[in-house]
Amino acid sequence: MSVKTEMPVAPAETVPSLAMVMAEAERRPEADARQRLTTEVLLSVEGVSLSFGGVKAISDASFDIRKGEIRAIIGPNGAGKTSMLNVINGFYFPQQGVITFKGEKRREMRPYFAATSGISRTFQNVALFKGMTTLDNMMAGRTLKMNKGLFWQALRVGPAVAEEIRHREVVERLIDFLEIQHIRKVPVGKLPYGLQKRVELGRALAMEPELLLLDEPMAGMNLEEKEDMSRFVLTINQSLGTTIALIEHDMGVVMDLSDRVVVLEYGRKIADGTPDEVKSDPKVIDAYLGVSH
Amino acid sequence: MRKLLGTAVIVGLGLGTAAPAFAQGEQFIPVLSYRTGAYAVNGVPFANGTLDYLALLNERDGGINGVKIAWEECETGYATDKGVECYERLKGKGTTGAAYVSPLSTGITFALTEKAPGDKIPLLTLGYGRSESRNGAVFPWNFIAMGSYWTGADVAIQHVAKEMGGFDKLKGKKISLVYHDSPYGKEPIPALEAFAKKYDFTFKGIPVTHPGVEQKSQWLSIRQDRPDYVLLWGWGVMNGTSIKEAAAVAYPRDKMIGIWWSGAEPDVTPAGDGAKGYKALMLQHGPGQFGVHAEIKKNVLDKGKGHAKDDFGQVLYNRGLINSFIGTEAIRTAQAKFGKQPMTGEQVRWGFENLNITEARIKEAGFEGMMKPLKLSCTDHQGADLARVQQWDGKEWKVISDWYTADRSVLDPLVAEQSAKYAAEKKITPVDCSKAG
Amino acid sequence: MLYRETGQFKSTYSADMGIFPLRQDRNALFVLLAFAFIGVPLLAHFHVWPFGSEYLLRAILLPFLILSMAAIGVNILIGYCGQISLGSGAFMAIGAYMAYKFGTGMPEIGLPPLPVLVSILLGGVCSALVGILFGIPSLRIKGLYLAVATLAAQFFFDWVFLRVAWFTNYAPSGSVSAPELNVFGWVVNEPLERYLLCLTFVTVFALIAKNLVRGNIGRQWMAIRDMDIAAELMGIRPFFAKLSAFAVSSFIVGVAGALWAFVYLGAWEPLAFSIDRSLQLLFMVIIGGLGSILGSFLGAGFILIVPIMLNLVPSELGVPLSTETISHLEFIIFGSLICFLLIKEPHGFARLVTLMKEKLRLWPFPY
Amino acid sequence: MTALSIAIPGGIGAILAGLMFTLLRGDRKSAIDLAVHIFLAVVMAVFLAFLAAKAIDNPGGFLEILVGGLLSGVLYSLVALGFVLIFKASGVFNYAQGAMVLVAGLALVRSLDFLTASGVATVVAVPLAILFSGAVMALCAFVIEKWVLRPLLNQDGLTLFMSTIGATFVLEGLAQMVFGSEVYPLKLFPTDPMILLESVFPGGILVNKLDVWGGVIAGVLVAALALFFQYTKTGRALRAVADDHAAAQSVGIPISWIWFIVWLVAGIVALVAATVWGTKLGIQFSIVFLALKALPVLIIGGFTSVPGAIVGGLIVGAGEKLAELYIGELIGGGIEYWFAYVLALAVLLVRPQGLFGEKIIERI
Repeated sequence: MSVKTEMPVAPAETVPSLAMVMAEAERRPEADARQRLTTEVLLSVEGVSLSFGGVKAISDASFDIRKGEIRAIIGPNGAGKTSMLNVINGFYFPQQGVITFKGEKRREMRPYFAATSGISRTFQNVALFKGMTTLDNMMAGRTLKMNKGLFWQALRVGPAVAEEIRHREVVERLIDFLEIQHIRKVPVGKLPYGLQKRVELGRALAMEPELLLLDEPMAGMNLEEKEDMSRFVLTINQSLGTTIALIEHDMGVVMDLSDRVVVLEYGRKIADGTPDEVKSDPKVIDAYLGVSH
Repeated sequence: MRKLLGTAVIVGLGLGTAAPAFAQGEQFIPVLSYRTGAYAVNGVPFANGTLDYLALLNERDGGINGVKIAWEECETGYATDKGVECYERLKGKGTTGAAYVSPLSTGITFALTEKAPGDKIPLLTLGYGRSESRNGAVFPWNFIAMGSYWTGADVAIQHVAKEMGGFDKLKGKKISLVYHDSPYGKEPIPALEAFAKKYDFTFKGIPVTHPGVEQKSQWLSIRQDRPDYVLLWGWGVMNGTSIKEAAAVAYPRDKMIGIWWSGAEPDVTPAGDGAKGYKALMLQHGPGQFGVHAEIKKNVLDKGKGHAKDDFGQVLYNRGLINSFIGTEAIRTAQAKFGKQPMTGEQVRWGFENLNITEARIKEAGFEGMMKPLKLSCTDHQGADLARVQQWDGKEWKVISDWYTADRSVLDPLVAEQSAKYAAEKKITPVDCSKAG
Repeated sequence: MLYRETGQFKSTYSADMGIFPLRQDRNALFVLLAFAFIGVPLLAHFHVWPFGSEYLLRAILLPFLILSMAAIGVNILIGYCGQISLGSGAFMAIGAYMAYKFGTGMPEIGLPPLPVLVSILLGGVCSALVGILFGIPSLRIKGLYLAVATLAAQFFFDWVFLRVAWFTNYAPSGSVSAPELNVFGWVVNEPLERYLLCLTFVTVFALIAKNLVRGNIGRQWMAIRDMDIAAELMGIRPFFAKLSAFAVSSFIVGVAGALWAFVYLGAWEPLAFSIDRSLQLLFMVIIGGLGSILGSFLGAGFILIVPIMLNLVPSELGVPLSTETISHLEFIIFGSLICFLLIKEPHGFARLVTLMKEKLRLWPFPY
Repeated sequence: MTALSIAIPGGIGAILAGLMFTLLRGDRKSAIDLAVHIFLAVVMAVFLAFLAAKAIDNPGGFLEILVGGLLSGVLYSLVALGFVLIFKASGVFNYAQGAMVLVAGLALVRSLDFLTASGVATVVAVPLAILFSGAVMALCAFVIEKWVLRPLLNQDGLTLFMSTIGATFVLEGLAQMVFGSEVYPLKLFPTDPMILLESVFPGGILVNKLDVWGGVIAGVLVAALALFFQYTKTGRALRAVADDHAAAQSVGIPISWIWFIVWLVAGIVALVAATVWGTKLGIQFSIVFLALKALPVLIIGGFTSVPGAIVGGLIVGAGEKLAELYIGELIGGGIEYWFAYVLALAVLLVRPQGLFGEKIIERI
């Protein structure tokens, strides 16, 4: 075969490192929350505007996400939250604005570039690979880290098998962490919603992202499931140091989890700050309760 | 994978349990035909003729010299792979296997040419197939009896020349060939190109894609080009469509000459009046009812055992009769040497190679008026170069020419060249015909 | 009771990642392969019914094996990567004609005739290259639009092989015949030898296909199939995943085409690889089961054998029907069967097998 | 060639290349897209410039081919229309449309033969035969809706497509078994040629009367369909179903009835196509191959657009005839076999939803 994969080569040690950290995380879920916070900006969007035809989805929005924090994006329905995530990981191209990720300025993101530079995400309406098993879904998240060519895969000897097993180990760790061992070989299309959300989180984690975008991870869950999911989110943030941007409607969850909150309404930013600041901002209250003048 | 095996076994069972119930000592002849699809209009009458003559031999004479004939029809749909499947299915049946095979498709003929030597089954390709297979030294198993496409091309040019008043008049003229874009339609091209060089006329090939119902642009181009003559190498529905389109662009039909596969009733009737004046070659015979038809009517049709309907006595029905006649005569010839029993394919091949159908025999079998004597040999698997031209007058075919004999001085080198090329490609050592017996 | 997974523990990931994690499945495969490679030849050699007849080998097993292989190729593209193609026939044709060119040599560029095995594989390589080229539109066109767009490849190559005389070594009729099948000095001629050659090819390619689809690239294909946008955001490049599927698929289909021409037909013309062949292959993978290697075999078996059986049965049973009626009935029954199967099990035979296995696993207890 | 015949095409080509290019710049594209588009723009421009040169060389001949091509394109549209109706209303890509033309045609011609043979006057026989074949099409629509589509509701497009291929086999087999498998001539319209503008161009421009009739009939058919969709209750319900099955169902539109109706309408369109094509070719099995000719027409026009089917047909008809006669000459002929498909592919590369299709916005 003349086709060769051109996967970027992952340094060998990153692979076990995640596994080790995950093991750590399970032992020591309560880390010092304040220590991880820095002022280093991981990603910033400046003056981003996005429209479809004549409809403005986002207009001139700017905010940043600092390394290590949990950043919540909230707002009423149709405020442009999901569109913002789509801009950040390159699915939509904004008409105006600049996106800076890890110090690199770009007019627009490209999905593949976003993925390789360490952004991964989950989706509002679960976007799993429905015909594949849980294991395969999560293994698909490892694609960027696998680099054996078609030839070795076709023969499935030596290097390809070794690689497969190495990554399988990592994924198995994640499966243990997310407590989904029992559905390892079930096609995800057959799973209940709550579990699908969890698998999707696992798939995003398998990419070992620096920035994890979570689009309504707790939508449609009962209290118990929400608690589980919150636990996972915190553990990921604290033990792995993964920066998280989160869209969520449950204010209780947002206030408990996030370090800073940005509020959007009709595509505009109306507030930005710590949960407490935002909570007391009259504009936010108006946006949520409706303006009563 | 397990299911697969199961299926295979079931198929096997199906084949085996219904093992052929042929009585001892029958001569088996497979009939590859097509009664459905785009080519059925021509396939049906030919198949009917083929079958009715075999039935006649059984009903009247109890077979060939007392050896009953058994046959089975297999629908190929004019498709090569189905043809090969039919061949594989039928080749081993009967007491001695298939006596000979007539694929009635140039494509299937090409595929079977590769298989026949291994299976030792002769191919009878009456007026179609590989033109170079006339050379029996290289193609010992192919019998392209009575004529090849090259013969047809030659006769067509001769007729054009005659209508124009001599070969010298061909100089500078335009002759176009509207052909079925397949091995069948392409066969005459090298011959026509050779003639174009020899007589200095402009030759242009205009392909028509299978199945040939869309010919508007071909005929628009003919209208703009205004060739002096158009030769037609069509089959199935393509023929009728060509004639209709010619009428639609007002190209004179009497300047069109079809090969003998484009000159039957189903080709002209759909065009109605538009076909009036259209000419076509005759593979020696035309339509009409002769001695053999009376026999078939008496012994087969009246007993309700025949297939013929309106096509009784039509061009392609008659060709089917001739096809079976030549095939069974080869078996008869073989029986004369090997004894009155079912012949193997190898013996039938000998029969073909030593076939000599004389005037007397033709008369006796009731084919007088349909064909001329035919003698095949190791060097010549074609045996005849004769053809006439007929014209459709709106109601029936009228013979409008004398017998033409193809000019072998042009064709033989082509045969030699192409068969040598084939032999080289296939690493075949040509049979030494002086030693063949 | 024989079909149980209890007690089969896996202590390594590689054991868990085997093609058939269950011992019973594995054994069944070995038995089947042993039968196909050793049993059939022995039975045929001793003329044990029904393997004694050439018909079974030449007219059923041979096309079955070759078309199964082509179906595997098509399944990779449609079933695994979700890119509907109606141009598989063209890729078979490219494999066949290029193998023919390599096998008979290209004096224009000073290339001598190559050994037949090399030619067949090179035919597949050419097919893969063209596959990549015609895969490019798939980056932009999706679903049924893509399906019809692939017809462009089908019709274009039908025409190319009719019109460009170079591909047919300037044969006047445009029909070409395969060179001698000489595999490392072994001249493949007898039906049994042809069968073994094809069987080897099919086994090797089925294994390769299976390896690919359960590996990283297979996951990329399926990810593209199930949710192409999400896949892209996961770092799976549609460009690479789709084109590699086109390449691998066309390669396998091309090799199958070369075998179809060289081993089954012997002599062929472009009509042997027409749109009908493409539709036939599409039927095979859909009836057999999209996204299943096993399904490719089942589908090929069904689509190939049912019409032959329908055609055979009346004459073998002595039902007095005319060839015409049989042929029409064949159409009607075949079409109805297809509709029936699609309605009863839209996921094909492969799903039925899975369901059967699940039942068997629980047997004799229903739950 | 004169200087003029080089300059004018050159100019046209340059303008077209620029036009194509600006057309493509509106949307954001990757580098591959850009390369493909430049390539297409250049090829298109060269092709059109070449045609312009030919047109200048021999205007009469060019016009004749163009008119012939456009008119034969209308005949493709007649078949494509049926596809569009069904795809619009039920999302089914109906491969059986060609077979439906065959069934309608066979029913028509056989009943007509039967009636005339039993002494019924033509004036009476033709409407009777049309009624009969309409009834046959209704039966087809009923059976397909009930036994194929309804059980397959909610399956994906590919499965539905395959099921219509299955239906194609059944229809082909049944129709030929019931009505016969020969070529049956049909003569409803005049087929003789007429020469136009003989005073302007040497030899005049040959137009076949049947093609003109085809054009008129297609026009009437499209007008009738437009009226039906616009002004009847069923027509409005059809449009609602086409927009959104579930929503239409929720406001009480009976979906299976609507599907039956739409298949029936497609059947009638097939019957109309059969009258024209049958007069041209005779009613015969090969009519089913028309389905393959209609596919590129659909792609170019867009699967869901009735005007698209007509414009697509015109583009395909004119394009392939011009290509065949002018370019086919240079590279061996027969290129109309694939030209329409390659053209369709090129259109899709620029507009993945066809010329008149609705733009697809991807969401996640």
